[in-house]
Amino acid sequence: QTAVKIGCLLPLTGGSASVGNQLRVGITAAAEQINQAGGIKSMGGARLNVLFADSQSKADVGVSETERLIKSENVSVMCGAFNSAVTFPATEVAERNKTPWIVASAVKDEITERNFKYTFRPNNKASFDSREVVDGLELLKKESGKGPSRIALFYEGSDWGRSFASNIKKLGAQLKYEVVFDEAAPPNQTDFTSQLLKIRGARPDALIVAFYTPDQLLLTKQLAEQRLELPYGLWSAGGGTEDPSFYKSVDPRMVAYYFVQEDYQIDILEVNPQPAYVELDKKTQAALGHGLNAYVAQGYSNVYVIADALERAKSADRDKIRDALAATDITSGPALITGYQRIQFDEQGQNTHAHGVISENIGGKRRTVWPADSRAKDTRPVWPVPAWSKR
Amino acid sequence: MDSYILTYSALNGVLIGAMYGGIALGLSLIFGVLRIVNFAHGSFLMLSMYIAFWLHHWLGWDPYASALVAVPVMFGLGYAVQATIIAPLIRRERALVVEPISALLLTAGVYIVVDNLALMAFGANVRSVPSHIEQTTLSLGDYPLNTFRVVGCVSSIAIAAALSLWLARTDMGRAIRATAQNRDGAAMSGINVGQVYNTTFGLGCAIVGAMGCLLAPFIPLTPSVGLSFGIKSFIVVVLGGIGSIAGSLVGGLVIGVFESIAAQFVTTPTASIFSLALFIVILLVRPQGLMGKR
Amino acid sequence: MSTPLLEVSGLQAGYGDVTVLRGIDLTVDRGQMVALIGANGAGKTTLLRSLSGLVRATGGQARLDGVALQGLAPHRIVEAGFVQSPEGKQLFTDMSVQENLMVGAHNARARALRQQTLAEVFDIFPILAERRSQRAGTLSGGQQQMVAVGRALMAKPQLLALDEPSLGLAPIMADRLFESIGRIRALGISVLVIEQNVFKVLQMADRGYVMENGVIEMSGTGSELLRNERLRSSYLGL
Amino acid sequence: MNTTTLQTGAPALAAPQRTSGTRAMVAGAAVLAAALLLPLLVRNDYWLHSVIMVLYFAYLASAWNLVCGYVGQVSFGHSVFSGVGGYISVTLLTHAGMSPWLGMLVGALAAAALAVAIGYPTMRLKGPYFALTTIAVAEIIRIWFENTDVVFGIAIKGSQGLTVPLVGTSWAAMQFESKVPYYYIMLAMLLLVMGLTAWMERSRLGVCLKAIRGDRDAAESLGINPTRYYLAAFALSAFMTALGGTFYAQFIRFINPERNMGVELSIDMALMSIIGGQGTVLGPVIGAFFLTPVSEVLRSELGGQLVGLHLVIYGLVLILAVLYLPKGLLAPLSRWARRLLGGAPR
Amino acid sequence: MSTDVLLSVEAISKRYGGLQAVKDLSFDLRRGEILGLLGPNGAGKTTAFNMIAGYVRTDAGRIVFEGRDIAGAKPWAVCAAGIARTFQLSRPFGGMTVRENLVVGHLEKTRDRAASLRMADELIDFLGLQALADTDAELLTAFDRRKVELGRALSTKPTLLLMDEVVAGATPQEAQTMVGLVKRVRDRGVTVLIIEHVMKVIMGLSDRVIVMHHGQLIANGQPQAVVREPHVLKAYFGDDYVNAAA
Ligand SMILES: Nc1ncnc2c1ncn2[C@@H]1O[C@H](COP(=O)(O)OP(=O)(O)OP(=O)(O)O)[C@@H](O)[C@H]1O
Ligand SMILES: Nc1ncnc2c1ncn2[C@@H]1O[C@H](COP(=O)(O)OP(=O)(O)OP(=O)(O)O)[C@@H](O)[C@H]1O
Ligand SMILES: [Mg+2]
Ligand SMILES: [Mg+2]
Repeated sequence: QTAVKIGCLLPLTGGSASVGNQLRVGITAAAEQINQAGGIKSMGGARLNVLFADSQSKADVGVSETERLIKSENVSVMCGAFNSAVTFPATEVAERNKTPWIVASAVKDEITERNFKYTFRPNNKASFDSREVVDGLELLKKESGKGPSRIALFYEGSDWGRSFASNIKKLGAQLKYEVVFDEAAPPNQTDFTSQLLKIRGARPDALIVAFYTPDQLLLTKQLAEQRLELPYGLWSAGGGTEDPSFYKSVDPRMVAYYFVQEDYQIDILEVNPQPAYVELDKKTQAALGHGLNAYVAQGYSNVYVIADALERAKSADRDKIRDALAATDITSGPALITGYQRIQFDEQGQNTHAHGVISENIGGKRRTVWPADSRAKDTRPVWPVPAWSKR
Repeated sequence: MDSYILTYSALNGVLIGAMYGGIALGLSLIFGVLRIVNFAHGSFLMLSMYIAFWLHHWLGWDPYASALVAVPVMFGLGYAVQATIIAPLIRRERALVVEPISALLLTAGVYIVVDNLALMAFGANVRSVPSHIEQTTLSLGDYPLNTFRVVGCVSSIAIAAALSLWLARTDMGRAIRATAQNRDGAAMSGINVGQVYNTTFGLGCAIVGAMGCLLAPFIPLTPSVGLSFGIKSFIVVVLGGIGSIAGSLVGGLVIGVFESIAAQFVTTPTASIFSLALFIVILLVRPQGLMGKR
Repeated sequence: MSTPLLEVSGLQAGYGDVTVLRGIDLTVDRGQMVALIGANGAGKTTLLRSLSGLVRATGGQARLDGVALQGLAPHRIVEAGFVQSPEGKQLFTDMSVQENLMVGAHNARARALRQQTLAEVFDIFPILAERRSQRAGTLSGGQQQMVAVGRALMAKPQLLALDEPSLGLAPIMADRLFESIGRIRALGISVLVIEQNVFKVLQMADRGYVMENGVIEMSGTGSELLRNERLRSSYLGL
Repeated sequence: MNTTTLQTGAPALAAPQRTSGTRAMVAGAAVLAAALLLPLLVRNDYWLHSVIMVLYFAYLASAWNLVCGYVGQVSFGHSVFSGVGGYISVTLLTHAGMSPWLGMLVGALAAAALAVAIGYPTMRLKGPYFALTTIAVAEIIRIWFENTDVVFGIAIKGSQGLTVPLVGTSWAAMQFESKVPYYYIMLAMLLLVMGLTAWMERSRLGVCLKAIRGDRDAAESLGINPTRYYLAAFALSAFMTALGGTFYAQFIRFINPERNMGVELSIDMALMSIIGGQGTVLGPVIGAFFLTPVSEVLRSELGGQLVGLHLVIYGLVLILAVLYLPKGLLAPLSRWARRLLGGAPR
Repeated sequence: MSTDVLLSVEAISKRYGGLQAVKDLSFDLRRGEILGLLGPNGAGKTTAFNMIAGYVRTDAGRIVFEGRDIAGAKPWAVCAAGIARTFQLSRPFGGMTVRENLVVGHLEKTRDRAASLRMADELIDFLGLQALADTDAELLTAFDRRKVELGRALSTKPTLLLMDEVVAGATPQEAQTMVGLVKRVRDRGVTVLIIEHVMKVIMGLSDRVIVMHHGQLIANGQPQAVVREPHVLKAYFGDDYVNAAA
């Protein structure tokens, strides 16, 4: 029986190891499900054979591993690599070698702005993330007639946090938000007291953050301890706040009313409890000690996007797969676990229907509040959020 | 800038600085005696935090109680690492002076092994170790301070004081200092140099083990947490003066307070640039560090 | 009491591939002062270091009071009673004079008696009592030499070995030092001393050994050696 | 037999006898010829790419070795020079259309100037004091780069990093479809830095550096101003390191402060140089030829499976190498080579 | 002997914390002479010596060498002016052969490798180190190291040579060899300032001696005369000698 080789480049060790492993669990689970269900039917039940490679979050290592997977392992299609700094040069190698690449979770805008033919990104661009956060604010403002005017921006100092923040600033300026605090922090801080003092002094109505888990954890604890009042809440662009281990590590009261934007509908299991998803949730529990989350879902979805293309390409040939990917139009099935309504790539390989979902943590549950039509019927956003003393 | 904020950030600087200093103690001790820059220092911190985590997870122990386990375990581990991995290197050296470079590489190897073993064993997830203590803030006048940080700060100072007293007053302490200053002289005075080395390394690790339990309630735990403290504690040790116990604490406080106050005036990255620059400037003026001897 | 205190026979030792000691035979009897002389690089220091366990012997035997020394760790050898004041003094320069002396009494036997021994040392070197809290590194050369000898005495040795104790000392200091060696011997401690001040040391010593290129070339009583022509020409420059 | 080579063991293959000396030269020529022909034999791009990365690390380790191996100071900040070199040549290419060949030199000169600026005040510091100060300086520069988007109107894009614009295959732009030209460029650069090391070993600079390393006070008494020699070596090393940075930028087409100025890269340079045998011509090269493939093989064989295992093994290899090869890999290798080439044992 | 003054030390002082190591020390050194510097341990001899050589900063005073004040000059500048020195603890450059040790100083000045090698070989002959020319200097015996150190100093072609305790720990025979070497060095036109505790050496070598005590100069003159001065006897040789002399 034939097999189709899929190369997956992920940060399996180093600082981003935890996300890399979440993606890996989703990818492995999807491949297993597909193989158990009879593989790629149009190819006579060809099995998916996923080869993982560790980028260590380093560009040169990622490039080397990409060369290896493409040249030595002869994979038909690539996916990965979470870090934009790795994905960016690695997709270029794939482009040069005419190997299709499904971008997994990397958000740098330019990845799909280079007129590449072989790069496809199902998930959001960074600028979409920022726009959605602002849209979310605007939606709640419109619904209630109340909203923040002074906002504070606090984010991690690498690529992701900084580009997210600069987009927010651009959009915020158009909508006449006043940015009263704007600061990056290098990763792995040990104390946020000084910064929180400054934020308190700036008296923002809402705080928009982008941090990876350790820093998000520290910030959350100190924010609660210092009882910093944010009438229109804390808005986070995923990162730490989409990591299940984050929620296991904090007192639920500390994250009450958090608004979290992520590339995944957090209450999908309630909205759409498909057996495949439930199984995935179980597998994730077993492998990682926590349930399904955005990255597991994205990895899972990516493999289904590849499988869909393979079914149509009827071949492991890279160019045929590319053409099939370019013609992708998914409107149902497990690939939409992320909460998208549709996956379809534009000229540049960007999924034009990608969007995130914003949830608010209400009564200990994260409930979708944006987009409005994804809200569960019983979800009422709490807006403005209650003061610490009233919680 | 109003004086409330300045005082408050200075206070916080003291809390953080004492914590840095406490972590650096063991590193400084080991360097002072063995002339070895222990790259794996942060890894030992991480291990003791995991001890606290698992004891909490399985037995519901408070992280402070887990020091009872972590300190002896880390002492044993340090003792074993020195006795099995580093001692052969020291024994080999002709002039009985370890080339700092080879020792540094060895401990770098230990760091890579330990951190990745932790990754394999515990996974990359972030964890935290809640304490049973409910009262998470203490008020010092108008200033609310985090209880765990205050405990950490006071304990760091207490550990440093106890360590200096022990080094100054006891026979073993004197033997350690003597060995630090002149290895051959110590051997010829009847000191079991090998044992002093093992004990010192063990002690350095035991101290960082205690610090791990003190940090556990407020620092998020990942297999790579040691790294965030690693370079910082090197800088603190060098700033304070290598081998000086008081120096570690002073170095930590200087960095902590400076960074904390600077962060009120400039952004966080700029504050860290400033604190590194302060480090360089101090070294240029006092190449032996603040409390170091020539 | 017929066995000698220290009995070295056929001792070989060296550094790496280089053999320095090629079979040394030497004895020190109880209560004796023995001088060891020889040109630079003959291996005198190497002999002491190897007796102290700092350089591994590759052959031969060394027994102190019947106890085989080779293979013992340096601190065990100190416990056995062989203690040296080494070449280059090897003081703990940042520690006070008194602390340096206290470290000398680290072994269990000496520890019990250390207050008493300290008084004895201060009696021999009164200047050290005066300077007890001064940092050893700031003492003058002669005073440092006294600390080194005093530290060795603190270990309660049966055999005290001194490696070039008068090196770098002004005549006035050297004289005082030799005087104290006499007093140490009067305490019943045997002394093995390496010196370049050959005339002086042979006058005091019961026996002398002359070492050349890692072997003992000559031995005899102090006065015999002083009369020896070859020795006179090559070591006394007469 | 020249005394210089004898005592440094420098050209490791140079054996004490004339016959084996010629044999060593033959062996060297054979290695060189094989290196020149390699691209003809290796048709797989991945393999060639890996070889280029090995050469690149060998190059960086050799450049690091120029100062650290000879002055005896350990720099953990060298990555900054490669980063600065890379950034300058890339911005010059992007904004002024300057050929990387020229930009490379500009970047290298800037790195050398930076080295002088850093080295002048810090060279008095010794041992760990120096090593940690270099980390501090490097971190300052890295953090600054990460948090600065625009300098003098030129976008350096902070932590996002810079991408190298594709201007089409040409020698002038140092951009090629094929890996082969990159291979030859890197090979030439490596030979250059090795030649420079060999030259330095015999030159006044090298002799004086060794003297300073042996005993600084004594060297000063002979009229040697350590600062001057030290800075010369530091600047030379920074210059060479920066050339490597430009090559990396052109080859990977992406640089960012985290990778190209981070401590990790500096430590890699040091590791390879020391494991191979610092203070020698061949040592750093051997170190890179050992460590890079070890980590690559471990990563590709184990990296995708048991997470972290490959690094555990890598760490163990490192520990064993230090414990059992105190003078680096070069010492046992050259002993072995000498026996193989029929030289008499020394 | 010419009476032309080569080096003139004018009231130099140095204080370490509470200790006045050298106090208002003045003396002259004439071209072509060998001047012995005596004094009890801790008198400040090495300190004074290091001030001339540029290793210790002077607190006050002038050091005039060939008409130029070199107080405060760095060691390498002092060397360039024509002053070479040896160290109390000799440490030749390890990892370098004897010949290479002797090349360094010359190479620094001339940049002519061939000339430096010729010079080194000449020095090897002068010191009688032919058999050891290609040995790693670290492996030499203490006395040979002293010779190498002397050669190394000479390789800079100095006008003035400063030597600190060159025969410490040497046998009388070796000391004699060193005395011979130093005399021949002087015969080559090099002026010598030597610190030494071994009286035989000082007496046999010096044209003139000066004596320091507590950082100050207490005697200056012909060797035979100076060592008979009572205060020198008392400070340096001790009561035994005083009594014996009496
Ligand atoms: N650490 C060492 N490594 C290698 N060789 C050494 C070492 N120490 C001493 N040697 C060599 O061993 C030989 C004997 O040296 P040793 O110090 O024992 O002589 P010594 O008789 O004490 O001389 P001195 O009168 O100078 O003190 C010399 O040739 C010396 O170069
Ligand atoms: N760096 C220093 N710090 C403090 N005191 C010092 C320092 N260097 C020297 N001294 C002190 O200055 C005094 C003079 O020392 P110096 O070395 O010049 O003596 P010396 O005459 O050369 O003695 P010796 O004959 O023993 O070598 C001594 O008391 C010494 O302890
Ligand atoms: Mg000796
Ligand atoms: Mg002196």
